[in-house]
Amino acid sequence: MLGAIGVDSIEALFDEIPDRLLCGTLEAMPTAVSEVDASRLMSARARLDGVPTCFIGAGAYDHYVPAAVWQIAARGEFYSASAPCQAEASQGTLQLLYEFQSMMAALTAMDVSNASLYDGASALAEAVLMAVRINRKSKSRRVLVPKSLHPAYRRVAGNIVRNQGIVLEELPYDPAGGHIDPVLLQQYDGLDITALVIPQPNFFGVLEEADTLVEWARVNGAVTVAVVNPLSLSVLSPPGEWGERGVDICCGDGQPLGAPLSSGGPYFGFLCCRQAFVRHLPGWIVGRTLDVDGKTGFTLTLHARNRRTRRSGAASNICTNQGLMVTAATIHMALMGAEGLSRTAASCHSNTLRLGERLSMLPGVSIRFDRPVFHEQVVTLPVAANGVLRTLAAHNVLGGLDLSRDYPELGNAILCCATERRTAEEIEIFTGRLERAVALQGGAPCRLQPKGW
Amino acid sequence: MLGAIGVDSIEALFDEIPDRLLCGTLEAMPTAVSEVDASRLMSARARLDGVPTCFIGAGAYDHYVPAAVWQIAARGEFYSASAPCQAEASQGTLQLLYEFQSMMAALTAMDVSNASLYDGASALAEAVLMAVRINRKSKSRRVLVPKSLHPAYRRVAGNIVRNQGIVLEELPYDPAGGHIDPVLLQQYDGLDITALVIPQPNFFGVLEEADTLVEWARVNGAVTVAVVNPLSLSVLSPPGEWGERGVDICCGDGQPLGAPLSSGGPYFGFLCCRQAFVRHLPGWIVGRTLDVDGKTGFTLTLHARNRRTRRSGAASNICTNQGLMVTAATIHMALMGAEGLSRTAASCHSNTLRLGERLSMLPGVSIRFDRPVFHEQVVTLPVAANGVLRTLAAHNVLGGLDLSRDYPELGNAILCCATERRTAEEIEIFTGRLERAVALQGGAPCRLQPKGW
Amino acid sequence: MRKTRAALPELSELQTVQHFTRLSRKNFSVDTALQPLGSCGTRYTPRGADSLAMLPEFLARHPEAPEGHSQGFLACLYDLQEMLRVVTGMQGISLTPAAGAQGEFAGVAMIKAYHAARQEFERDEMLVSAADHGSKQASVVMCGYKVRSIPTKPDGDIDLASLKTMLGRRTAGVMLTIPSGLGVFDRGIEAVAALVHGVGALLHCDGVNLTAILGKVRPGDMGFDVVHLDLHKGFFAPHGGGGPGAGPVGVSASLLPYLPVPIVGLAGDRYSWLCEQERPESIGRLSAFAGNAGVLLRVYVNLLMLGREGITRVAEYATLNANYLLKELMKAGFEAVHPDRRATHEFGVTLRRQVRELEVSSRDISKRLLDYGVDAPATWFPPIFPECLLLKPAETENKETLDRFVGAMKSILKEAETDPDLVKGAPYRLPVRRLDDVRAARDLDLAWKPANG
Amino acid sequence: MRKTRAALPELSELQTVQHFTRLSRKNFSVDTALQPLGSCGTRYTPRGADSLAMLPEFLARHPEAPEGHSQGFLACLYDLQEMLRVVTGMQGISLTPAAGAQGEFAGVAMIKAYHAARQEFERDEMLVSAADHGSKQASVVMCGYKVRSIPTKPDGDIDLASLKTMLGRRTAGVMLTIPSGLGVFDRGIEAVAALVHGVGALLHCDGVNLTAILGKVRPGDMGFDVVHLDLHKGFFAPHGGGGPGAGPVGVSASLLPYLPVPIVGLAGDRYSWLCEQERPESIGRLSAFAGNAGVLLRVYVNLLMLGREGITRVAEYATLNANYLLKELMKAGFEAVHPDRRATHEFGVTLRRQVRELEVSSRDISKRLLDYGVDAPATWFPPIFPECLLLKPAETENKETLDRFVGAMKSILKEAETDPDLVKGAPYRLPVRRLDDVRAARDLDLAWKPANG
Ligand SMILES: Cc1ncc(COP(=O)(O)O)c(C=O)c1O
Ligand SMILES: Cc1ncc(COP(=O)(O)O)c(C=O)c1O
Repeated sequence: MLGAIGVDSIEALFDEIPDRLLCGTLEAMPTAVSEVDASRLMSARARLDGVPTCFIGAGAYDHYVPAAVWQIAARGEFYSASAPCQAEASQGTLQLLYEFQSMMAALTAMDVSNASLYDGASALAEAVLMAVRINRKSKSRRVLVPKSLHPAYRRVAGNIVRNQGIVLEELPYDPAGGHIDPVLLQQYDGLDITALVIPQPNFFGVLEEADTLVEWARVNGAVTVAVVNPLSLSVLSPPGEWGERGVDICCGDGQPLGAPLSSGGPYFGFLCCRQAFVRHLPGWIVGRTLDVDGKTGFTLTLHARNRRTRRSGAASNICTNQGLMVTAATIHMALMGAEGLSRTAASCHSNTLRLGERLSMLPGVSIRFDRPVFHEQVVTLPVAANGVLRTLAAHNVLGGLDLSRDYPELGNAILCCATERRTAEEIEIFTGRLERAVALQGGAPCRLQPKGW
Repeated sequence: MLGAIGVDSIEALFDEIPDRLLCGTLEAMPTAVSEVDASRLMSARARLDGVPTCFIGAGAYDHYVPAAVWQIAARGEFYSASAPCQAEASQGTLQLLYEFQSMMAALTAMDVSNASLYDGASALAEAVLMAVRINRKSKSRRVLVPKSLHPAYRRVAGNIVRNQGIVLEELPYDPAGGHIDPVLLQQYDGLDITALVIPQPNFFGVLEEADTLVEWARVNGAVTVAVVNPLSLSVLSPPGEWGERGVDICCGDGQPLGAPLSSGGPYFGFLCCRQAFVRHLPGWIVGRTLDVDGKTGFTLTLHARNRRTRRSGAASNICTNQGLMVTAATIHMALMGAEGLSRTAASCHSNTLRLGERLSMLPGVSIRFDRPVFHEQVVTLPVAANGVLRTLAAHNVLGGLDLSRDYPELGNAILCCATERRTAEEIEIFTGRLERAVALQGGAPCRLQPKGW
Repeated sequence: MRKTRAALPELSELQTVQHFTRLSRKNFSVDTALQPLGSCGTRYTPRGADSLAMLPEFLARHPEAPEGHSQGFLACLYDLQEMLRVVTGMQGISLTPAAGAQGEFAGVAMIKAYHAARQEFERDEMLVSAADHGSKQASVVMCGYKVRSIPTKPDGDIDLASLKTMLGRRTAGVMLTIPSGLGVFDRGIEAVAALVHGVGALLHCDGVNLTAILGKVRPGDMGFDVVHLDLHKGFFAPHGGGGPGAGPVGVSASLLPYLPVPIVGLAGDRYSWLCEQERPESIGRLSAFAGNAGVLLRVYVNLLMLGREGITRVAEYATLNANYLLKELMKAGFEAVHPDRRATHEFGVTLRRQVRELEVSSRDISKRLLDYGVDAPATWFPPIFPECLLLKPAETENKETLDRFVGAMKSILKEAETDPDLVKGAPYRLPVRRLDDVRAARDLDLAWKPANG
Repeated sequence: MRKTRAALPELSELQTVQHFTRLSRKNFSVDTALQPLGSCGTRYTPRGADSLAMLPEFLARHPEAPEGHSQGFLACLYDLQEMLRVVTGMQGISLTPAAGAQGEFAGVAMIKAYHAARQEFERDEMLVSAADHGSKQASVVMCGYKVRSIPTKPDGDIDLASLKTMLGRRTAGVMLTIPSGLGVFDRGIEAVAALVHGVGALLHCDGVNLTAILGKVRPGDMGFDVVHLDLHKGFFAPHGGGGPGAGPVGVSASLLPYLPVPIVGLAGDRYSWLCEQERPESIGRLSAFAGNAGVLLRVYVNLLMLGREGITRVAEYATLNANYLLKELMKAGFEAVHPDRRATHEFGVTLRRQVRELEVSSRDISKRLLDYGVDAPATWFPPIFPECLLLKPAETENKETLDRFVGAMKSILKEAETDPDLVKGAPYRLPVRRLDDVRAARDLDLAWKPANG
C-alpha cells in the first residue's frame, strides 16, 4: 500500500504536521493490556462497588429490564449501525424510531414525538427553548419553574438557556402538600409569562394539580411544558389530556423504559408536542413515506436533515441522540405493552406505600407531605440524614437521597423509592436498619431486637 | 379456531385419552412466577455459590472466553436454529460446522473431524466403539486404558460399552513419573489387543511418551485412540504426528475452546480420525458440495442423515449433538488463531509451573511426579487433603481436586491447575492459605506471618 | 512440541465478528423464519430463562466445586428433578443424560440392569414400535439386545393382537413413543402396559412428544417404567442448530436403584450429589460431570415461569394449533395420515396422491416451502410413511401464521399442478439452490485444505 | 388516573423478538455491511470493551450512590480523564457532555464564562471555519454569540490574511476542526493560534477527527484552549444507530475553572465527585447526572486495551488506508478535492465533472453504492463542496476491502456512462427503493394512528 501511495513509511504520511508539534511517545499513557487483564481490573473494580439494595430514586429507577430487551437491542445490526443518513440502508433503525415516536405519542397522548434527546434534564432545556420560540406573543422570556421539579433539571435547564436572556423563575412548593398550590399562581395573573413547567409526579413523588395548572396557563397565554415519568403514564392521566386541551409540550427521561441504572447514563430524553409545533421540535424526527415503487418506508424528515447541512437558523445543536437506548425502550414497550407497564407501575406504587407505612411507624420518622404520591416520597428523620444514610450504606442499603443540600428547609429529610424489584423482606431490613441507625445517631431508642441481620 | 375444528372446547381435543388416566391439576407443581420473581430467586441462589478462586482443573478449565465469542454465538439465528435438516435453510450452521471440522483437523493434524459429541468422556466411549468396529482383525475386544486417564472418562466409557462384550483393561502408571512406562506394554507384545488409549496430557497433567506408545500399538496391530486437550495442541505435538504415522482416532473435550465452566456442561466432545475410517465416524458430519447452479454449499453427509431414517445397522445412537458449543468453539478458534491459543497455553503453563514452585517450597509439600507436565500437576500434602481443601474453600479458594477417592495409593495428593486467569497475587494467596491450612491440620508449622490476608 | 503452527484462520476481531454474523444470517431460526413449524420440536426459549441460567456465578462454577459452594446450583437441579417427577408421574428422575438418545440408552441400560439383578438373562429382545425413531435401534444394540418391530394398526395404535404373540420370556421390554411419532395418542396404552408387565417385561417411553399432553396425562399413570424427555425439543431449551440437549430419565419404583448418576439429594436443608458410592446399583455416569447443566438451568427457570397453569396451556395451545392446521389443510385438499384421529401437537399429512399425480415429491414441496419463508419439516420421518409431511406447529404460533402456512401449501399445490418444474427446482430464494447430496457423500470434502481453496 | 389504556402493541415475547430481529436485519452496520466506510466516523467497538463496561455492578449502580459504593466506578472515570488529558495535551478534562454537539456547546459556554470573568462583554463574535459542521452555528447562537465565517484557501488551510482582518476586540473565539472536515491538517495552525491569542480571543477545537492524529500531535501542543472529542465516532464507542455518544471537553489552564461538572477528583487514594459546590465557577452540569457513563466505561476499557502503542497504530492505519484509497480512486479517474494534500484519515472526492458530464448526482452514486453493499458516505457534508463524497475508511479495513470499494466505484462510473438511469434509480437491492423525502416532509406522518394503518 505504501508503494501505491508513493511513500516509504507510514510516518511520511504525517509530513504536513510541523515537526516541532509532534508529541513523540506518550509515556504518560499506559501500555496496552489484553482483554483478560482488562477483565481482571474491571471485575475487581466492579466488585469494589458491589450491588447494594437501592431505595434511591430521584430521577433514576431500579426497574427490572426483561432479558429480551437487551439481547435484541445489542444485536450488531442495531448496535454497530451508524446514523440513519442513508435511509434505504437503515430501515431497521428508522422503522423502529417511527414505532418509538408512535408509542411515546400514545403514552403521553400528544400528537408527535421526536426520536430522543440526551436525557430528561437537557430535554427540559430544549423544551424551554422551544416554548420561547413558540410563544411569539410573549416578550418576557420568563418561564415559571417549580421548586418541586428535580433540582438537577432546574440547573441543567438554566445552564443551557442562560445565555439567551431566558429567565427561569422559581415557584415555591406548598409546605404541607409538597406541590404547587394553584392559588400561588394568582400573583402572575395577567402578566407576560412565556411558559409554565409542570412536573408530574414532582421531585418529591407528589402529584401536582395538573389540570388546574394547565388551565391557568391557557388562560394566561403561557405555553405549558410537562415533565413526566413515562412509566407513570401507564396509570396516571397523560399530559395530552390535562385540563381541557392538554399541554403544549411534554418531556422527560426515558430511563424507566428499559435503561439500566448504569451510574446515570446513557438514558434518553424524550420530547413530544402538539402537531402545530412540530416544526419547532428539535432532534431527529422520522417520517413514514413511500419509495419510488410506492412501498412504505421511513426516513429522517423535517429540519433533522437540514441541521446537518445548513449553517444558519438551526435552533438546536442536537445531532447524535440516544439511539440505542431508544431501541431498547421501543422493544421494552412492545414487550410489556400498556398492560405490563401498568402492572409494573402499580407494583412500584404499592411497594412505596408499604415502605412509607413501615418507616412512619418508627418513632420520630414521618412522611413529609400529605398529598398523594407516585413512586417515591419524602421521609423526615428525627436526626441528620447524612449520618443515618452512611450507616445504612455500611450495611449495603442505600436508604434514599439526602435532601438537605437542595432543600435545607425540609430539615432531616430523605427521598425514598421502592420499585417493583424491592421485596417485602428488603423493606423490613431497611426499616430495621433505619431504626437502629437513627438510634445510633442519638435519635429515638431502638425498639426492635436485632434479628440476626 | 375451535369452530373450524368442530369442537366447543380445547378439552374436547383430548378426548382420546381415557378419562381415568387424566391427572387433573398437578398441585405439587408450583404456580407460575414472573421473570422479575424468577430473577430474584436465581440471583439469590447464584450469590449463595459465589465465585471462589479456582485452582481445580481435572477436565474443566477456567479459561477466559473473549466477549465476542458468545455475543455472536448467542445471536438468535444460531441460538434458536433447529437442526440443519433442511440444508438450504441452514447454510450458516452448516458452513460453520464445516469450518469447525477443518479447524479441528488442523489442530489435531488428523484427516477428518465430526461435528461434535456430548462431551469428552462419551466421545471416548464412541471412539472405543469405533476402534472395535475398525479393527476387524482383532477378536478379543480388549482395549487398554491407562489408569492415568481421567477416572470419569474411564467410568463413562465402561458404562457405555459394557453391554457389547468390550473389556477395558487398566494399564497402571509409573509411580515415579505418573505416566505409562512403555516397558510395561511388553507384557502385551503379540497378544490380541483391539485398541490402546493414550491420554496426552494425562489426568495428572503429565506428558506421556506418546510416540513410543503409538509405535508399540502399530507393531502390535492395536488401533490407537488419543485423548487430548485441544488447547494443549497449540503447543504440543498433535496426535496426527505421533510416532511414524500418527494415531488412528483422536478425541477429547472441547471445553477449553470457549465453553464457560458452567458446572460441567454443556461442553462438547470431538472425534477425529484418519480418512480411511470416516465411514465409521459417529455423529454428524458436514460435507462441502455444490448446488444445482454449481455454487458451493454445505450439507450433512454420510450416515448422519441415514441414522435418522434407517432403523438398522446404525452403530451409534447420537442425534442431537452440542451444536451451540461448537458454534462458540469455532468463533473462539477463529478469533484466537493458532497464535492466540498458543499464547493462552503458554500462559497457563507458566502459571502452573509458578504454582508448583511456590507450593513445593512449603514444608512437607511436594510435586508428586518427576515428568514434565502441561496445565496441571499433582501436589502431595503432609496431611489429609480433605480437611485442607475444606479450610481453603472457607476462604473462597478452591485449592485443587482431592485424589484420595480415585487414587488412594497417592496418599494426601491433590491435583492443581492454574490457568491464564490466575494472577501471581492469587497464587501467593493460595500458597499462604495452604500453608496455614496445613498447619491447622497438624502439619508443618506456619512459616509465614499473616500478611493481612 | 508442535513443529508447525496449526492452520487456523488468523483474523482480526472485526473480521471474525463480520464473518460469523454474516453466516448466522444464512440460517432459518425460530427468531427469524416466518413460520417455524416446530421442526424437530424446536421451541422458543424465553430470553429470561436464558439470562438467568447464565448468571456469572453459574457460568463460573467448576463442576468439582465443593458442595459448600454449590448449594444454590444444587437447589435448582433438585427443584427441577421434583418438577419433572411431578409432570411425568414417575418415582425418580436423573437429569444427567445429555440428549434424548442418551436418555433412551439409559432407559434400556436400566432395563438390562433390572433383569440382570433378577438373573433373567434369557431376556434378550426389545420390542420397538414400527413407527418409531431410528435412534432406538442403535440404543438397543448398544445394550446388547435384539430389536423386534411391533406393527401398528391403520389407526396408528399398537396392534395388541400382534403384540401379544410377540411378548414372552425373551422380552426384556417394549419401547413406545407417546404420543406416537405420527402424533396419535395410543388409546390402548393401558392394555399394552398390562400385557407387557404380565410377561415380566418393562415398558419404555420416548417422551419426546410429552409436551403434547403435559399436565393432562402422565407416563407414570399410564404404566410406563421409564421415560426420557427431550428438554431441547419439548421443554423450551434452545435448539442451538442441533444442540446441546438434555434427556432426563424418569423411572418407576422398580428401576429406581439403576438411575444414572449423579443425582441431587436433599437431607435436611442440605443438597448433595449422589454418585457411584451412594448409588452402587446405578448404571453409572454417562458424561464426565453432570450432563448439560446449563441446559437444565434454562429449563428450570422456564418451568418456574410457566408453572402449573403454564404447562397445561402449552399442551392445550399446541394441540389446538395442530388440530386447526390439520382441518384447514384437509379443507385445502390435503390428506391426513390418520384422518379419523385427533391430532395431538403434531400430525402427518401424506402427499401420496400429489406425488403420484403430479410427479413432485414431498421433498420438492418442502424445499419450495423454504421459498415461502417456512422452515419446512423433515420428510424422512417417520420411516413407515413415505411422502409424508410431519407438522408440529408450536403453541406460540397464532392463527395468522397458521393461515399463512395453509396459504403457502395451497399455492405450492397450484404451482405443482401448473408448473411442476418450478417446484422441483426449489428453493430459489435462499443463499443456495438445491444442494447435491449425492455428490457430498461421494466426493467427500469434509475439511478445508489449502489445495481445495 | 388514566382513562383509556395507551395504544401500545400487545405482543407475546416471541412476536416481539421476531419483529425486532427482523427489523435489525434491514440495517447496514459495521458488523454486517460489506465495506463500512466509517460514515459518521463509526468504528468497531471491541466486544470486550462492551462486556466489561456492562458488568452487573456497573449496570446496577445508582447515579446517587454514595462515594463509598463508587470507588471502582470513579477510578475508571478518573483514569479515563487522565488518559484523555494525555492524548489531547490539555490541562483538564470533563467527561460529562453527552455528545459532540454538547461538548461543542460546553466549549463555547466556557469561552463566554472566561470573557465574562474578565468583564470583556464587548466580545460578541465567534469566527467559525467555513468548512465546518452545521451544529457550530447553533452552539454559538445558544451561547448568545454571533457567527462569522472564516474562509479557507484553495488548499484547505485557513486563509490567514482574512483571519487577521476579522480578528479584533469583538472576537470571543475561533472555532476550527482539526484535521478539517475535508481531512486536511492545517499547516498554519501555529500562526492561527498566535493570531487568535494575540487579540485576547480563545481557540476552540472540534476534535471529531482527532483519531487521525492520535499520538502524533495534540491540540494542547498546537495552542488550542478547548477541544471536544466525539467518543462514539473516533474513540470506538458504538454508534448504536445514532447514539448514545459522549463528548468530553479538554481545556487549557485558562479555562480550567469553567469545566462543566461533575468531574472526578482524587485525594490520597480516594476518588470523589467534584460538583457545583466544589467548582463554583463551572458552567455547571449539562445533564441530570454525569453524562453517558456507560459510553465512557466502554471507551476506558478500549483505551486500556489499545494502550500507548495502540492509539498511534489507529492513527497510522487509518491514515494509510485513506491515502491508499485516495491514490487508487485518483488512478481510477476520480478527482480529489485537495489533490496536492496528504489525506489524513479522510478525504473528499468531488464528482463535479461526473455530475456535469453524466447527469448523475453524487447522491445517485452513493445510493448505487448501497447496492454494492457499501454503507455509503453522506453527500451533504461538507457544505462548501457540493457533489462531494467524503471518504473515511476505518483503520480496521484491509486492502482487499479498499480494493473492492474502488472496484465498485469504477463499475458505477461505467454504469453512469452507459446507463445513467440505472444509477439514478438506485438502490434496487435494499428493503426499499429510493425514498421520497419531499413527500415525507410534506405529508407528515410521524406516528402510527389507527386510521392510517
Ligand atoms: C422420536 C425421537 N426419539 C429420540 C430422538 C433422539 O433425541 P436426541 O436428538 O435428543 O438425542 C429423536 C430426535 O431426533 C426423536 O425424534
Ligand atoms: C465535525 C462535527 N462536529 C460536531 C458534530 C456533532 O457531534 P455529535 O453528533 O456527537 O453531537 C459532528 C457530528 O455530526 C461533526 O461531524
